[in-house]
Amino acid sequence: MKRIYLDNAATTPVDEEVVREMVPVFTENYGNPSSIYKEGRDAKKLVEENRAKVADALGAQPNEIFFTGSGTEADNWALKGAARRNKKRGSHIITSAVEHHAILHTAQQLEKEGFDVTYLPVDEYGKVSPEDLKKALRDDTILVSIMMANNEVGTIEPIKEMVEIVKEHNPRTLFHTDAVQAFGNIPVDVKDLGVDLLSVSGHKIYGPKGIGALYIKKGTPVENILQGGAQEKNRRPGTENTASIAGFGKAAEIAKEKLPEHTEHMQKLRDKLIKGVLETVPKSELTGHPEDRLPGNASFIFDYIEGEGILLSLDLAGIAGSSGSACTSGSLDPSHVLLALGLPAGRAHGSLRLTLGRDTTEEDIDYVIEQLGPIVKRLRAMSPLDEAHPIDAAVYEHGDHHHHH
Amino acid sequence: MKRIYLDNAATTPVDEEVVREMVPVFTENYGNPSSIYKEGRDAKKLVEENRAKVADALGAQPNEIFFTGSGTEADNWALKGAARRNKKRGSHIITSAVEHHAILHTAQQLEKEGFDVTYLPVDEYGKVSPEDLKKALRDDTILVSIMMANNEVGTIEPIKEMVEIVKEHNPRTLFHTDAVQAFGNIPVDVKDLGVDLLSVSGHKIYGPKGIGALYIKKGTPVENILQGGAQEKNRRPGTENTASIAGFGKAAEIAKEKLPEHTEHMQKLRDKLIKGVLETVPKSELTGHPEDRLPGNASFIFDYIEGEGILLSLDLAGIAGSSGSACTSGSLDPSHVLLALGLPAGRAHGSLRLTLGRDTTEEDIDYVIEQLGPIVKRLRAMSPLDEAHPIDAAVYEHGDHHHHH
Amino acid sequence: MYTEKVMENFTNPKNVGEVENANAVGQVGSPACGDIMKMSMKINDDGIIEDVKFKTYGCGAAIATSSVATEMIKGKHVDEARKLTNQQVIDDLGGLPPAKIHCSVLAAEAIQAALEDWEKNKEEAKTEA
Amino acid sequence: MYTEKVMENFTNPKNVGEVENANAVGQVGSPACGDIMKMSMKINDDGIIEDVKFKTYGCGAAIATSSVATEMIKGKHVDEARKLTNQQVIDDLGGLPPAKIHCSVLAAEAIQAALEDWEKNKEEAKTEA
Ligand SMILES: Cc1ncc(COP(=O)(O)O)c(C=O)c1O
Ligand SMILES: Cc1ncc(COP(=O)(O)O)c(C=O)c1O
Repeated sequence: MKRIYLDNAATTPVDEEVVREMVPVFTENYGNPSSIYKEGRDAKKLVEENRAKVADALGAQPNEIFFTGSGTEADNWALKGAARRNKKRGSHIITSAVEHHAILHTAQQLEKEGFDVTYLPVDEYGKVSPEDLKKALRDDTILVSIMMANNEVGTIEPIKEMVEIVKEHNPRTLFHTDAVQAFGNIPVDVKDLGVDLLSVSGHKIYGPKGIGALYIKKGTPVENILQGGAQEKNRRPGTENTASIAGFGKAAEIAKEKLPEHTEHMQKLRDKLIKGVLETVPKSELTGHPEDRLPGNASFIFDYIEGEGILLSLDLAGIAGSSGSACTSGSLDPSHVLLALGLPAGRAHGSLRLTLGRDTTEEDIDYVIEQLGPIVKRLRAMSPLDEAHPIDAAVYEHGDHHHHH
Repeated sequence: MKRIYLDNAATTPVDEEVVREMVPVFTENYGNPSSIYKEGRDAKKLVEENRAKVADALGAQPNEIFFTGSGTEADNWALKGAARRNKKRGSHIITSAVEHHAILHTAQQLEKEGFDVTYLPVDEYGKVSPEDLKKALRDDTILVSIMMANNEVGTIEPIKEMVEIVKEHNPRTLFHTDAVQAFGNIPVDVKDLGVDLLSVSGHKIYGPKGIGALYIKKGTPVENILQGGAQEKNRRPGTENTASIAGFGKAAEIAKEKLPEHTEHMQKLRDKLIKGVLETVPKSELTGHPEDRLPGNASFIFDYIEGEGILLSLDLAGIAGSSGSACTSGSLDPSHVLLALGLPAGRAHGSLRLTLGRDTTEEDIDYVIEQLGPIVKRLRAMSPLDEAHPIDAAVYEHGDHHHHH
Repeated sequence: MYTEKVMENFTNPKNVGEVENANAVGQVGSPACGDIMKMSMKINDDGIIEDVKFKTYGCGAAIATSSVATEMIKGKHVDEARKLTNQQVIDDLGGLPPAKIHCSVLAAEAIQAALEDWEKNKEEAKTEA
Repeated sequence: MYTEKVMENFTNPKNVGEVENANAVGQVGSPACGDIMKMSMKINDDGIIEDVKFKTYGCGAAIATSSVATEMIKGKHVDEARKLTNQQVIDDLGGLPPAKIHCSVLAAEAIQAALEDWEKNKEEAKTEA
């Protein structure tokens, strides 16, 4: 059966061109970039050329880009590195309620270390309010971390405006943004945004998994989180992952080059998908911001049914989608993002996220729209909930055996 | 010009078979293992199959193997995770003076956090004495970390004996060993060794860079060092690096299968190389243990000359070797390992490490022996040092402008 | 993730719906937790479960466990149905992922809730009589 | 890492050795730091450096800087040699990696040490005379 992959926010297939850059690195340009002989110098050159490509795609200087082992590591580094390094100046950190777990759980770890974290709420569309941020700023605020675009509902946050507010309050308060979902889908320019720190990840832009990067604006005080060799100018130890760096560089180059075309293509199909779903599926609702959203993100709530059933049914029909974020779909807890949007837990369970990619076609979208209606209908027919028995009236009984921890 | 790569301790070329396992993962089996649809399940299966291969090569259970982004991360995790998690029980850590920087610098970080670290000395061959370890153990010793084999001089440490000493003293004191250099070169069996924690890295065993693993014996109390998603059973967040995991698994499988053949091949050539060099180069000396050394490691000290000049000259002759460890060769400081062996800084600068690999041939060794004599001779002719003007008599003048930091 | 039997019971679940003139109805779970199961039964005077149907809001495993659990008690005596454990449901499905074990618990509980309802209805009928 | 000019001067260094009957000898650096440079010169009565040779223990850059530094002062007047800066040596080599800048400093210092030795020798000769 033909498969239709609509979970590009979870991960993307690696571009053939990217693979072509990587393969010779494994067997030919295999040297350790720290070595001074030919194989080492060639590897070093490869790393620096690709650092320049990533920098270029982000509007940064090459010496402001540090490779990491994942987007998660970049997020951990930004938060822990900035917080721990600046704790003499204060212990207050601001982030939002809709961040990825790589930020939220790191912030919680920092709370255990004695930092004081404010989690800004969002509106029903998932937007952080710059006004709220302004009010939350304190004299001892050392770091603000707000994601550029949300991974579940695709909402784009007003980073530039928020950076201005923060810098006006105190130019030394650092601003980090998790741009893992934004990069490759909307323009990301560190200078234009004015951020001090910015995280990206390879596998969301048709590059390899297990490689990320942290942009650290020149002069930004950030502590290391890993100790070891002198790689990455003494800031991130471990033998450089040359093949993945080559792949990430190429992917970033393509992402930059193809951005306008890519955005337009996805946006058109996304709008068609959203329209089609809302029209054909009764009691369905779009989640996230109607306009300020990632060009590939179409996310919904379907009343009376639960997300996993939808996913399994779609999968049987050859369609890959997700419910909540990929990372949390294994757990029973409803998505923290949907809860932050104000959805009750019961409704939040009925979520579906379809994220389009470069290769998504119009036929794919037609097929998905055609399939989704009957799937929802079948599941609703099995559900004890309906208009007459809405979720809030459902009996809460014998339910205490499976509490959340 | 034909190149002879003799720096397999720095990194190895990726095995063609390993590359063949990885390539389809990039474009076909590209799913996120946390996703429940077909692409995700296929990716999950791949990860678990390869976890089993790594486990099998180490004599571990699959659920005791956790993938990391490098050997360095595994070392950081083992030390920080064990120390921070067990600090209620004590704050004393024991390691050795010849560990890799991924251990030593992490231990220094832990000292900053309030832990008390003992750095055991080594003998002239680089061996840690089990007697010294016994004497260093205290009631509040929570962790011992001694490497299985040294990356610079190849000395193999008596881990099994040391584990017994530690466990006899206190079964709850954790034992970690950095087996990054040992794995693939000598038998590594976690059950036989009796260790609680063990680090390995992909790119030292003809696998990809940017992937490592930490063996955590079932039930061992270790804190996470990265926060984020629920991957790796909630212990190491970040989208799983499926392609590299597939490569690492294959490399581990081959490493296990070929170990006896590989060891015999390298050992024969290594012995020939050592004999040839010591015979043809006057004032040369073997570093590391004469017998208990890695089968591929041939490391030397040449009096009156400095290592980089040797490396550059070898490179011009088509030979890749290293001086001190690859990580520190960019710095001016003499190798901490050679200093720990008791060599004066001046002599330690004249070091050369040649590490053989699977593909090293007898002709390669003949050629290296042939080239090395004239290279050393030429450099010595340029040196102000000689038997009549040995290093210790050299004038220390105007030298204060380049202190070490 | 799921066994073939789970997927089969998710795709073609048995006994979906509501029994008409049911004399035993039980509902357990909460939408906040992600699962609600409602079982309705027609139990005859000999205590035989003549018909049983379910409606489930929940994941694939919730639907599959509902399906097999109803199959396992259909036509059985209530005394036997009372003994149904969640482990039997799991075994019948050829296993469940650890995170989904609670679905089998819920299915067993929904049955017990329906049987309690039947007992209660009987008591009431007696009192009224 | 190194420019072609550095490699050329490492592979075929000029002025290696010791000047016979040198009247100016300077040695700087320490083996612990990884570099020792020894310069010997023959300076004539007009203050012209007629010959200069070096012996260097150190990395490729140390050897290359020794080579070009000696070339740069050979045949020059001591007053000009005194003005030689490490930057001129770097420029002549087309640049050096940051970690190797100290080699150029060392080369400039070795020359100054030799010139000081020459001054001292002159003083001593005067006193003796
Ligand atoms: C003994 C030892 N430990 C740790 C490491 C670090 O491994 P990686 O480069 O994968 O971070 C190395 C190699 O660099 C090593 O030789
Ligand atoms: C917004 C966001 N931040 C961080 C991450 C983590 O990236 P990685 O999987 O490379 O660790 C992801 C994706 O998983 C993400 O969507």
